[in-house]
Formats: sequence, C-alpha cells, structure tokens
Amino acid sequence: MNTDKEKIILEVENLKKYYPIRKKAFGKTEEYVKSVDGISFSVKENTILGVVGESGCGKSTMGKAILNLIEPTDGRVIYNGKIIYSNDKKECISKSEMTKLRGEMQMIFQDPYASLDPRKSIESIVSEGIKKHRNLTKDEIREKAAEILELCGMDRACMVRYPHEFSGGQRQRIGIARSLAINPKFVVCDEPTAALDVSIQSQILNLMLDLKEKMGLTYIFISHNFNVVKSFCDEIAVMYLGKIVEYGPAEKIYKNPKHPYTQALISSVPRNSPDEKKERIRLTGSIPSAVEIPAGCRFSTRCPYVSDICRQKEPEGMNLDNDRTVYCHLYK
Amino acid sequence: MRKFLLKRLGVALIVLFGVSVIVFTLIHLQPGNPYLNMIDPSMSPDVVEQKLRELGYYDPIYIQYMKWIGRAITGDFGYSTQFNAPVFSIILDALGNTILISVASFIVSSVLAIVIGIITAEKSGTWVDYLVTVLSFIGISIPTFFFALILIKIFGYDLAILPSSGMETLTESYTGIAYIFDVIKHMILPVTVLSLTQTATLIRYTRSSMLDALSQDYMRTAQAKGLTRKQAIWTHGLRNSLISIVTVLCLQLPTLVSGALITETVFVWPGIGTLNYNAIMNRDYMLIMGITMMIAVVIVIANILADVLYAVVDPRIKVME
Amino acid sequence: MRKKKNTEYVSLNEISFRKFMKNRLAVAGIIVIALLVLMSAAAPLITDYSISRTDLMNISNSPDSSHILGTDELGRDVFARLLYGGRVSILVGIASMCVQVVIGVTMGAIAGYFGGITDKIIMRIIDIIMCFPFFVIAVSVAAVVGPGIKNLIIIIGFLMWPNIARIVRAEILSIKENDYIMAAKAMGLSSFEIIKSHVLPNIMSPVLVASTLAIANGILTEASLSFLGIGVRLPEPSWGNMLIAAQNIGTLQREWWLWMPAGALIILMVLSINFVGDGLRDALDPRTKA
Amino acid sequence: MMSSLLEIKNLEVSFDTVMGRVSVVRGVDISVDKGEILAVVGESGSGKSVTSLAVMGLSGGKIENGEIIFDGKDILGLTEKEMCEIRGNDISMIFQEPMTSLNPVVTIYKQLREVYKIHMPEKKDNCREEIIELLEKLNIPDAEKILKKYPFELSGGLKQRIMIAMGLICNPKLIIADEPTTALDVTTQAEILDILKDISTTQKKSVMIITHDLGVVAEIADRVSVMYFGKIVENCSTEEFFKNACHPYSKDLIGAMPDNFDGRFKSIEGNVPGMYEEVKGCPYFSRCSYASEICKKEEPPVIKISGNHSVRCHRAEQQEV
Amino acid sequence: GCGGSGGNSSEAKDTIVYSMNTTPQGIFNPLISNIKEDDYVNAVVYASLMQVNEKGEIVPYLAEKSEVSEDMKTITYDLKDNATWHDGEKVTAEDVAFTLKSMADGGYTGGYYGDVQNIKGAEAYHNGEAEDVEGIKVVDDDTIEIQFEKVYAPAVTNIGNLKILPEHIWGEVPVAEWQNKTDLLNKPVGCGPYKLTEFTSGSNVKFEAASDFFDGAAKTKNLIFKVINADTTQAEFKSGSIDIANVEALKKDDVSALENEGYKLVEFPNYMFTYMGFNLRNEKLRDKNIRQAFMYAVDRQSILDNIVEGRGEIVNTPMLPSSWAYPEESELNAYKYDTEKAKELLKAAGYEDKDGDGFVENSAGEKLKFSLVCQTDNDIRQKVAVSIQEAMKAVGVEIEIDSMEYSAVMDKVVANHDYDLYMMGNTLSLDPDPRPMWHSEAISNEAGVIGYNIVAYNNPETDALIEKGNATLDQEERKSAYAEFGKKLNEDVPEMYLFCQNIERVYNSKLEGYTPSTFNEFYNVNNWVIK
Ligand SMILES: Nc1ncnc2c1ncn2[C@@H]1O[C@H](COP(=O)(O)OP(=O)(O)OP(=O)(O)O)[C@@H](O)[C@H]1O
Ligand SMILES: Nc1ncnc2c1ncn2[C@@H]1O[C@H](COP(=O)(O)OP(=O)(O)OP(=O)(O)O)[C@@H](O)[C@H]1O
Ligand SMILES: [Mg+2]
Ligand SMILES: [Mg+2]
Repeated sequence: MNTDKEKIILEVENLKKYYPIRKKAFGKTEEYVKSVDGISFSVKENTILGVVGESGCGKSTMGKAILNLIEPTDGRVIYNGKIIYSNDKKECISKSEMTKLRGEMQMIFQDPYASLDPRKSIESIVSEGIKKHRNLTKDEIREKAAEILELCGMDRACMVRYPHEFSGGQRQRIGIARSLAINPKFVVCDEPTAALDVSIQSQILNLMLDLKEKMGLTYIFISHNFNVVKSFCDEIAVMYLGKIVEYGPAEKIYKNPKHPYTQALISSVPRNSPDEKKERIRLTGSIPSAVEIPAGCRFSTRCPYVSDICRQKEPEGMNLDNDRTVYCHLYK
Repeated sequence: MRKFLLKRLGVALIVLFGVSVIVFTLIHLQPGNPYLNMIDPSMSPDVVEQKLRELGYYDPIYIQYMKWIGRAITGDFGYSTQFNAPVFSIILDALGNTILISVASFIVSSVLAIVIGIITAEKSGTWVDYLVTVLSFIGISIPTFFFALILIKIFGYDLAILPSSGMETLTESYTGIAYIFDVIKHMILPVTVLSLTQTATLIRYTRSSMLDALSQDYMRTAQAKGLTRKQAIWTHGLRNSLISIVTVLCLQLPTLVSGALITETVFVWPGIGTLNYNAIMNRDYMLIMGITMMIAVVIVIANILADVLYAVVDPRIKVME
Repeated sequence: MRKKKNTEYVSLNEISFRKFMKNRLAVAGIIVIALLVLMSAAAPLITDYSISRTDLMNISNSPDSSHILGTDELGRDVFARLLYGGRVSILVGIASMCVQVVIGVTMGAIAGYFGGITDKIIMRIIDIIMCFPFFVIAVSVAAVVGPGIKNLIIIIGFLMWPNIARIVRAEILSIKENDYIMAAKAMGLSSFEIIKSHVLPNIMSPVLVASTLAIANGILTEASLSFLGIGVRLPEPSWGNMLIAAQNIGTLQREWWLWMPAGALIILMVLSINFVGDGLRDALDPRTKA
Repeated sequence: MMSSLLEIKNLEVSFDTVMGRVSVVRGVDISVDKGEILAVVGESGSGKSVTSLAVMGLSGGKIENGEIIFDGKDILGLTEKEMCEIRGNDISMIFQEPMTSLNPVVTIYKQLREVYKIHMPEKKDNCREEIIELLEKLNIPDAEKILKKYPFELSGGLKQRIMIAMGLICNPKLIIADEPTTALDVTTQAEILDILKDISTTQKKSVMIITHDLGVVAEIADRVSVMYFGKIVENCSTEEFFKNACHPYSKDLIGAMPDNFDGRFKSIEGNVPGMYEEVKGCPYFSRCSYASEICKKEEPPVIKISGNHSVRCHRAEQQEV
Repeated sequence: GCGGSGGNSSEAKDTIVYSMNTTPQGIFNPLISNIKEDDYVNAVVYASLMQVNEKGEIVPYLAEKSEVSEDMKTITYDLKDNATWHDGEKVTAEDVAFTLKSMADGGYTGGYYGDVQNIKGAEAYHNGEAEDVEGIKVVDDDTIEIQFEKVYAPAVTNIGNLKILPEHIWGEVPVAEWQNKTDLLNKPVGCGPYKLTEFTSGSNVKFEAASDFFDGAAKTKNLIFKVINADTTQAEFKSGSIDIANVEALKKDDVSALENEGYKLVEFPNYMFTYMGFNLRNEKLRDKNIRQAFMYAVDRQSILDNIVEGRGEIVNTPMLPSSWAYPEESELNAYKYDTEKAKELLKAAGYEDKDGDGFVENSAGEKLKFSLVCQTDNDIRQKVAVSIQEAMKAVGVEIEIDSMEYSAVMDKVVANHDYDLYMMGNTLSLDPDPRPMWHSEAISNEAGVIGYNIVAYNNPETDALIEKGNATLDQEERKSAYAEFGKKLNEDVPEMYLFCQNIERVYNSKLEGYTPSTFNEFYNVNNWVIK
C-alpha cells in the first residue's frame, strides 16, 4: 500500500505471540493468552510510529517480539531487508548476524525500575553495549559513555553511581542513554515517560526528538498518553486486544478518529483546562480477556455501533484517504 | 490433575531408581561384611567361603543389584542379616515409634515456630526480636547429641524427674490412660531435642516470609481499612506467609518417617533412626536399602504434595510447569 | 561511626556496608569469627603443647597453671587441642561451603537460566541427592575413601549442594523476567555473559546467606559425624570430636573442661556465622531499612 | 467560609535512613473542605504520598511537628485503636498501585466484607446485597461473578474500582486517592475520575487526589495545592490555577503540559535539591526564572493573594507591596 | 512412678531389670545366634546339660549326671526327669539328640559344627553320606550316649554347655531354613528358668519365671532385659529403671559414685583380652625383634593403670590369666617398659635413627612406618591406639591410625588381611583350646576368605602342642601342653598382648543371689531376688 520512495526500515507480517497457560491447577496446556494476535505494519526510516491502546492489549509484547527478545509464535519480521524472524527457521538470518544487528536495534523499557541492573554502576550499564559492538579502547568507551549521558541530560559525574540513587526520570534517561550509546538505527520505546511528572517527560521527549534529527533514528513509540502521541509521532497504530484496529498519520487520527474504539479513546483524554468542553464516549459492555477472544470483531462487546455482522465476521482492513487503514465494518 | 499426577509419578519412579542404584552401589562398595558376625572362629576357612558364596557375597555388585531390585519390585525387600527377619516387618515395627515422636515434635515445632516467628516479625527490631533471634540461633548451633545429653543429665539425673531412655516404664504394667501418660513422659526429652532445632529453623523461616509479607502494599491497604497493625499481620500477613510456610512444612514430612538417627540413638528410642544406625554399623545392606527406599518414597510423595498444596493454597498458581 | 557529609556520594556497596555495621549482632559475629580464625591459625604461637603428646600420668587433670584448660583423657593439653581443633572445624566448614557453592551455583544457574530439559535433568539429579539418607551415604563414602579432613569436606560438599542449587535456581527464575536481563539480551550479550555479569551478581545475597548457613552446617555436621566415629583421623582434634568426649554423664558432671570449651566454641562460632549471614542478608537487600 | 473537614497545619515528617535523618515533609499546610475535591500536584518526591499517609497515621516516618485536624479533632494524638476507628470508616484511602494493594490470595468478596467486619460487625453476615449494589453503582459489570474472583484475575481498572468500592463501604467523610489512575489507560482513567466526581457531588464527600497529570486536575478538581520540596507553594481554585497561577513553579508546570507542543516540549530546567541538601532560601531558586537575591537567602512566607489563593513566593510579596 | 533411688527403695519387687547396651537381635536359637545379647536371652530361656558355676566348675544342670567312659570316647548324660519345655512338653533325650544332629546337619548355618564334628558318624551325616549320626544314641527317654571318633577334649565342655532345643518345635523346620523363621526365633520355647513373654527389638525383652522349671521356679517373677545408653547409666539407676548394669565403660569415679549411692559392685575376670595384632605377612613385622621392641616400648602397665584405671590385669600370652591353663607368671617374659631395650631391638633389626630426625631407618634409609587399624566405636581401644602411637614415636617408629567401624575393621583385617597392625579383643571360650585362633589351619592368606588366625602365626611346634592338648581329657596333661604353648607365644609375640579388663557390674543392693561368673552370668538366675 505504501508507494513512497521513502525507505521502509521495518516490516512486520502477521506477528503473533501466544503465552500458554493452564486454566485450572494441573490442567492441560490448551489455552493461550493471545497477547499479540496477527499484526502487520511497516515503518519508514526516520519516522516515529506511535502505538496506543488499552493497558494489556499487547503493546509491550509486540515491541519485544519485534526485537526477538521474546520468541514470537508466528509471523515474520523483516528489518532492513533481512528476515530476523520467521516461522520458517531457514529463512532467518544466523545467530551471529543477529548479534551484530542487535547493535542497530534497541529497546527502551517501560519500567524504569526493573530495567536497570541494580548492581551495576551507571558507567558499566551504559558502556556494556559499546564494549560489545564497537572495537574501542577502555578510555574511548568511557568517553563515549560520558558523551551520550551528557546528551541525555545526565551529569558525567553520575557514572560511578548506582541505579537506586536516581529518580525514576533519571533512570529512564539512563535507560535511553544505554540504548542510544551503540548508535542504533531503530528503537522501540515502551512508554518511556509514563509515571514521570510533566517536566521530566518533556525533557525526555525533547531529547528523543533531537536524536531523531541528529542521528536519523526511527522509533516505535508505545504510550497511553494521546497528548504526547499526537504531537510526537508521525503515524499512529491503535491496538485493541492484540490487533491493530486503526493505523494512519497522527494528526488525522487525533482530529478525526474513525474506529469506534479510537473515538472512545480520544474522547477520554483529559481536558487541558477546566473550561474546555468535551463530550466523552462512554463504553459499556464486558471487557473480553485475551484468552477468550470474542468471535467476529474484537471490539463488538463494547462497541456502541455494534451490528450483527460485527459479531460474526472479523473486519478486514479498509483503506481510507489513501494513507490510513481502519478495521471496522462501519466503513464498508 | 490426573495427567499431572501420572507425570509426576513417572518422574518419581526415575528418581527412586536413581537413588536405589547409587545408594546400593555405595553401600556395597564400602568395606565391611554383614556376615562376619555369623561366622565363628571354630569354622574352617573353606566352610566359611562356601557359606559366603551361597549367600551371594562374592557376586559382582550389579548381579546383587539385579537380584535386589527384582525382589524389591515385588515388594520383597529381603531379609535383614542382623535381625533375621523380613526388612519390611522390621521397618514397620520401628515406624510407629518414630512417627510417635516425630509427629509430636512436628506439631510442637510448627505451632511454636509459626507463633514465635510472627511475633518476632511483628516486633522486628525490638528486644523481643533480638532475644528470640539469639535463642533460635543458639538452638540451631547446639549439636544434637550434646543437647540430648545435657537434657538427660539435668532431667534424668540431677532432677531425676524424667526417664532417659525407652518408651515405657518396664517395671510397671500400666494400662489405659496411665499407659498413655507413661509413654508421654518418655517422649518429653526426645521430643524436646527434636523440636529444638526444627523450631529454631522454622522460626527463621516464618520470620523472613512474614517480613516479606509485611512489606507488601496490601498490608497498608488492610490498615487503611481500619485493621490494627497486629490484626493485619495475623490475618492478611499470616494468610500470605502461610503459603510458603506450608510448603516448607511439607518438605519436613520425610523427617517424620526417617527418624532422627542421633536423637533416637541417644534416647534408645526403638525407631527408624536407631534401626538405621544399627543397620549402618552392621552393614545390614538389605535393611539399609529398605529404609532408604522407604524414606525416598516419602520424600518424593512429600515433594508432590508440596506442589499440589502450593497450588491449592495460592490461587495465583494456576500455571504449572 | 563518623557521619558523612550529606552531599557526599554513597555507593550501593557502601550503603550495604553501613547497614551491616549498624547491625550489632553481625559485627560482633564478625569479630568473634576473626578472633577464632586468628587463634587457630596462630595456634603454634599461642601454645607450646602439641595436639598429640599424651601424658598418661596426668589424665583428665583440671585446669591449672601448666594446662590452662586442663588435660584430656589421655593427658593431652585441652587448650592446645582446642586451638588446633579450630583449624579442622573451621576448615571443614569453609571448604565444604566452597564445594557446595561452586557446584550449587553452577548447577542452579544452568537449570534456572536455561530451563527446559536441562533444568529437568538437573532438578532430577537434585531430587536424587535430596533423597539420599545423609548418614548412610556419609558412612559409606567415608568407609570407601577413608577418614580425614579432605574426604569429610568432599562428603559434606557433595551431599549438601542441592540446597544452594535450589536457592539459586529459584532466585534466577524470579529475576530472569526482569527487563534488565532482557535489556542485556537486546545488547547482544551471550547467555554466558548475561549469567556472569547480570544474573549472578543479583542473586549474591541469598547465596551469601546460604553460604554462611552452609559453613555453620558444615561445622555441626563434622561434629555429628564425629559422633558416629567418622570424623577426622586420630589423634587430630576437632571441636566436634572433642565434644564427643562429653558423651557421658560423669564427664558432664565432673570434667567440665573436657567439653565446655569445645561446646562453647562450636556454639559461638555457629552463632556468629549465623548472625553474620543474617546481617548480610539485611544489608544486601535494598528493600530493608537500616 | 466553609469549615474545613481536614486541616493539616505545618506538618513535618522525617525518616531515619542510613544517611541520617531526612526531612521529607517540611511544613505542609493543606485544608480540604466538605464536599470539595482537592488536587495535590507537584514534582515527584516532593512528599505528596508521605503527607497523605501521615493523615492515615501510616506514614511510617516520624512526625516532627504540626497538627492534623480532622472533623475538629487532632488525630495525631489518637491511640492506634482510636485511629483504626477513623481509618476506613471516616477517611478511606485509594492507593496508586491497584495491582499490589489487594491481598492476592483472598477473594474480592472477602476483602470487601472485611470492612463490614471491622466497622459494622452487625451487618457482616448479610452484606452481600449491599456490596453488589455498591459495585453496580460503580459500573462494575457482573458484580456477582467478580466477587468470587481473586485480584489477579481482574484488570487494572476493575481492581482500582474495587479499591474505591472498599473505600466507600463505610460512607467516609474523606477519600484520599494517591495517583489512582497513573497505571491505567485513558478510557479507564476517565471512568474512575467520573466515579470520584460523582461521589463528591452527589454524596457531598470530600476527596483529596494526588496526581501528576494536570489533565486530571482540570477534569475533576475544585481546588489545587501545589507542592514543591516538602512544602505547599501555591493553593488556589482550579480555575485560578490554570488561568492565574502565581508561583513560578506552578506556571512552569502548566507550561510543561505536552499540549503546548511547538516542535519541542516545554520543560523545567534544573533539578530539585537533593534530599540531604540544606536549603536556606526558596527551594525553587535555582530553577526559577524570576529569582532574585532575596530568594537565595530567605525562605519566602505564605502570601495571601485573594480569598482562597495563597502562594509562597517572594515575588508575590513584592507585587503585593 | 519410677522415681526413688533403687538403692533405698523399701518395697520388695517382683521384677529384676537387667540392662544391656546393645539391642538383642531376636535370634533366640542358641545354635545360630551370634551376638552376646542374644546369647544372654538364650541363657535364661534355654538350659544346657551342664553349666559352669561361679567357681568355674562344670556341674550338672539339665542333666542329672554325666559319665565319661574308660577310653574317654563316650559320654553318657542322664536327664532330670522333671524337665519340661515352656509349652508343657517333657524334655527328653530325643531333644538332645535332635540338637546335636541339627548341628551336624549339612544345612546348618551356625558356628558350632566343630563341637560335634568329632562325634562318630557326624562327618558322614554332615556330608549327606549317612541317614543318621552313628555316635548319638538315645538310650531311653532320659538317657543319651555320645560316642566320639577320637578323644577331643574341648568337645566335652562344649557339648555339656550346649543349650538344648525342643525337637517338637524346630524338628518341623529344615535346619537350613532356621535362620529365616522369624516367628520361632523371636518366640523361643526353652526349658530354662524363664520363659520369654515379649521381645521389642531395640528396646527390651520381657520374661516370666517358668513355674515348672526343673530346679524349682525362679524366685523373682519377672525378668526384663532393657537396652540402655551406656553413657547415661547413672540416670537409669537414679530413676530406678534398672537393677543391674555393665559399668566397664564408666570411669572409676562414676562407679565409686554409684557405690556411694548404695549400689553394689561386682567385679570378675573377663573372657576377653585386648591386644594389638601384627600382620606376620608383612616382611618387617615378621622380624621378632621389631615385635618385641613394640612390647618394650609401650608402657602397658601405665595404659592399664590410667586408661582402664587399673581395672584389669596385664596379659603376656594369648590366654586368660584366670584360666586354669594359663602358664605361671614367673615363666613368662613380662616385657617391662624399657625404651632402651626397645631401641636396641630395633637396632638389632637394622633400624636406628641415623639422621637425627627422631625416626629410625634402616641402612637403605627406609623408615619404620605402620598403619594401625582401630575401630571407632570402642573408646578404650582408640585411646590405647593413640598411646601406642605416642609410645612408638618415642622410639622412632611412626604409626598412623586408621579408624573405621567394627564391621569395616573385620572386613579389612580378618577377611582381607590388608593391614599392618590392628587393635582388637580376643574373646575366648570356657575351654582353653587355642586351636581356633592359633593353629596354622586357621590361617587364610586369600583375600576375602576369613581366617581366625588373623595374624597368620604359623608354627609347627605350637600346632603340635595344640593338638596334644586337645587329644586328652586329663587336665594336668592339657595344662602342661597349653602352658608350653603359652610360653612359646609369649616369646614370639605375634601380637602385642595388652590387658584383660575386668567385667564389672553394678547392681541394686537389694538384689540377692547375684553371683556372676566369667563365662555364665545367668547360671543361677532362678535364685536372684530383690528383697
Ligand atoms: N510472560 C507472560 N506470560 C503470560 N501472559 C503474559 C506474559 N506477558 C504478558 N502477558 C499477557 O499479555 C497481554 C499483553 O501484555 P503487554 O504487557 O504486552 O500489554 P501492554 O499493552 O504493554 O500493557 P501496558 O499498557 O499495561 O504496558 C496481557 O494480557 C498480559 O497479561
Ligand atoms: N520510608 C521512607 N524512608 C525514607 N525516605 C522515604 C520513605 N518514604 C518516602 N521517603 C522519601 O520521601 C520523599 C517523598 O516521598 P513521597 O512518596 O511522598 O513522594 P511523592 O511526592 O509522592 O512522589 P511521587 O510523585 O513520585 O509519588 C521521597 O524522596 C522518598 O524517597
Ligand atoms: Mg506495556
Ligand atoms: Mg507518591
């Protein structure tokens, strides 16, 4: 669908990740949490793709699966023309090649408290990747680490300290520095600013924007916060229950959401001042679990516009305005 | 559930087989000859050799093992060379006595440990905590045989108020309640010794799992509801720490039947521990194997039980590997 | 302790150290252990008596100016034996702990990190060893390989490592899911590198605690094995086999110097080690307050 | 002027740490009126949670100074028993982390029923109907079924609603909500906020909500208290806050809202002083764009700008003068 | 209750509790039992034809009288006609014949075949070549006649002391299967003074006086054997739970303390002496000089005086000093402690400390170094081993002590002959026949094959003396043969003779009639009574 000359850096085809569970104690492994249930999209170089959606809809899982940090259940992931994951193992690149590629693809983790090794100094956390992927001397590594930390707004003196001594915002910046230290081309950012206060959030987002410009980076940016996403990202993918329900340019989607779920989501974004008037779409109905996915459209149990077909048939992707896709029977 | 149990039982059989092979090999490798005391100096060496050959003493170990396992599978654990009786019935005789004191000390120590452990966790950092900590560490630090002897000296000799060996007063023929009291009186010292180290270890365990529970957010919630700290500890804290305590207790089950070798020996308590001691000292291979396998079976069962119980008491554990 | 200026930088290790130093029992424990180790190491400097010189004319003498802790049942100097005995007991404790830690950590780490079939096999091996009747095996192995400190260490080490392996495995399972492990993977580190530099350092504190317990346990096990007569080779003393001398009421009653010092030292040592272990656990656990 | 339901006066709370004693809350004054929603905002680590926990008597720190007057009573002087009467009954608290704030091994029903047991023992046997009614009021679908579940079986939003239900059972006069929606997505967040607002308007309950999200403030709060480095620096109505904030920090905070994007996000330069640093003048001095000499040397006093708008800033003083 | 000190209790008791330190194993058939504790049970349950009294004389017991024929090859026993089994059956000569025949049976697994081997036709029967043992003749219900192939002195004593089994019980079971008949073994039917009522393995054995015992019912109704922990004997006495205890393991002070509390002590010579064996298969130890050097270098008297606290006697030849066959002390070399002499002997053997390191070496620079196998569960032997180690160090010989449990010692030393030195006790029987331990036929040099001439002492001269002593019933003649044998072994020292520690029993002072003797503590158990 994308005919642009812009280079596509990542392509995801029908990605799936199921976690096996047993419903009852000692039962059989017959049930699965379908965290990511068949997702396809592509990302252009030097753009930011925002991913939004309810908590638990599979955003983090998707991010990790793309980077092969968890083994996907099915699908294909192509990075820069190389197949880094495929169900057919023969197609995939070799392990050593993958290790090399890891120097180009990075992830910033959601939880700033769990993603730094509490027993490593900041220096060793940040320099670990440099050591692995670049042939540099000790001093050069240190210099490089200090440089990137400063770039992320951290004092060079913090290098001898340990993670517990830093606030959440600072930790998040360290995590970002770690990912960026090895000069990646592509970064999955998993809610890098949730749970931070607004001023720190701003600092971090600015940094990421700077880097994108300076280094030509590509991001997948996972977030709850529409206020951020709408201005920060070029494109947005809205996820619901393991699937993408709407995909398109950020501005358009924010201004004019098509999918009922996106509409509800955007209407729920808090006002920016008490005077602002806003009508919220209230969702009713039961929230399905990722184990028992409803037949037909996944959103049918809560959708205000539900009709019979929604309960029977899973909607196909509809191309609207040339640059956006929506998965909903309303737009036949 | 059935499938889970079947699978676990299959694995258990492998474990039991492994245990039997290794233990059998080891005990047969060691020097020592179970038949030596059957042999009188006045017998001539030829006769002796002839006899030992008949007994299978010269067979290679693997042949001996095959013979043993062949019979063991049918439930025949052979004859004790020492007692000239079927291993099975010997173990059965001793098992009751062992269970008597081990269950008593199990109950005493679990109850004590849980109560004391919770109190110390609740009062962590105070002198009560310190005192119990020091005492429980002392409990862990005293070698069993030494503690047993000190108790005998004090209560059996200096004060002479408690019997120091056996299970009953032989010179009296008590019946009914009087008999039960008599046995209880004989149990006091060995049970005290057994309980001491168990309690001490369990206290440490309860305390730490309790402290763990205390630092959880739901404790704060409970207090925000209006429970006092103490109430919160005894309801929510206990409920959560019990999960791990219960499984630890499960893993203690094997000691209920294995008997305490040293304690039983010191107090001449005719249980599995004493039996095991005699069996080791007399190289009574069949008896050693019998006891080993019995204990191994109990350990394996206790492990399965621990897993099952863990899943039962903790609703979160629905996913079993 | 000198109060540091507020603005000075404090590392994790330093905080742990401070927490540890605040734990009076643990500090006392360290001091006692250091003293005991020093005294037994420097035994020849402290006493002129040897461990074996018997003096049948002076059997079981109570303490006097020539024998400050009296003589034992063969007329040997109890104090000298106590000093030298400490070497054995402490060595058995520490060395058997090392054996356990080396095997236990390796096996536990492999099982916990890789999971799957490796895990299953290792866990079954652990199950098998856990099913071993300790004394039966100890006696058999001692009989096969002969008595002596080295063998004692091996027996204890090889039979007790499953405890540590289990702890290590459980800990690894609980931290394995942490994002920093995944982050290391994202860096392209190999499994071995991840285990070495991220997993093991983070399970240090339970392992340290288990290790201190293992030392204590080693000392006590040596004593128990002495009770069964399979401890060290005669006439070498250990605290355990000295305590065995008190095996009857008469000795307990009249000859306190034969058992009290050895008993006291065992208890003191084990107690100190336990306190240190407890202190370490609290100090290394970032969640506990000082 | 309405009488305050809760009045915190000059509250100081400190903690003992390895590094020595640190003062976390350094003289906070907050008041919550009957039927109003007060939002407390501020930099993370400024002492918001500690202040609210101090009201519940659960802060775990040492209260160095100050008064907390609830409903006319100074509750700092109460015994634990008396405090328990208030907790969960007159004041209830909803915590940030719904995931960990519920006891993982007890069913929802039992956890809710516990409040009845504590505060209304006479009703504890037939509270089921009441609970279901309450849950339905909170828009919880399938209330009947949910009661039987364990916390881990519920989604974050549901858990947070259960927490709210727990807080509402006793008809408290004050609800304290510490970042009740931080972990939740916007749709769920909006629902929770609706509920809180509804309770406050229809049932005349007072709510004190702590949040980072100025959107949340705009959405529901009647009044705002801005906290910085252990002190309240500005206190005004929500409208005033968004239109007419006076303290430079408040202004910067509003400026930093992501909505004000112009190619870059706005942020506040510099850092909060470290916990252990001694601060003489205004703690915002180093980051403040209006800072003058006096700010460095003297701590600003509280300046009343209008009826219920007060601010702690030298500049306001100067403007006044 | 069981309180109150046994020494002062005033009420008469109808129960005597005899304590032992190891549990009986329940093999209550005297022909196949093999531990001391089982033998004690058998001693009160069964009766033998003759028995030893406290003076060491052999007197009739179940037999009314015994007669030896002119040619000393036939013995006739007349049984008491009032003897009955505990189940009421009469004891007859058939039972005696059955007992003897069972021992000669090819399937017999016990250790006493040697006692009947010399009966006429026994070998043929043993090998399955005869239906019956020709030499055993039941004359009538009460009379049995036993004919021997040749004169064999020990047999007289040994057969006389055999406990008789009831044919109607054991006759139905093939001899080869006796050892597996747990029921019969645990519930013996004998004709002795007490019948067993209950056996609790690991704990106790209870007996009740047999009312129709042929020498009159025992004076005390109940007898109990109780297993106790030797280390807590004092506590057992104090709580009144035992009446008689073995106190050899206690210190002298402890024993005196018991005496002071009103208990009585009885001491009598042991039938076991402690020694350290030299492995004569070892080249160095084959040198008599070195062996004698050991004897001189170790202060055996001091060991006896201090480690055993003087409660025993030095032994200088492998015989019991209390036995009638023991040579005159004056004719034996007492090997008085003399380190100089020891060093001289070592020098004579070619070992001398030339390099001044305190240890002797031979011309090739080889040191004298031996390992000493010692059992872990015997405190006294361990102490003695350490003293010997120290004493030998003083003359320049290095000894390393190898401790192991008793069964491992037996395996290593007796079965596999793989040792230099070992500590052990030599248990002797009533008849002083040295044959089982010292005849060259009792040597085994094959690994795994047990031989009770453990040290492998091979001397045709002494073999001849042993045979000579066994071939006559004349005590004087035997005595002179054995004395000669004793002197020879005193000179050759195939083992270092140490001491014979007395048997000591402490008992309730109210207990009367308790006059134990070396070989039979229970010969008059029917007369024991607590007043
Ligand atoms: N290791 C796992 N095992 C089983 N289920 C898992 C696992 N990890 C995630 N899940 C499930 O997969 C689903 C998606 O989880 P994921 O973390 O990707 O959600 P998310 O969209 O990132 O949510 P949030 O916004 O809260 O971060 C959830 O239902 C979660 O419970
Ligand atoms: N128990 C404690 N011991 C020591 N310091 C503590 C303790 N509890 C809180 N603090 C410190 O007090 C300060 C204020 O904490 P508080 O939790 O009130 O911050 P907050 O304003 O709620 O921040 P956030 O918005 O991140 O939740 C923090 O710096 C914190 O480290
Ligand atoms: Mg996520
Ligand atoms: Mg907070």
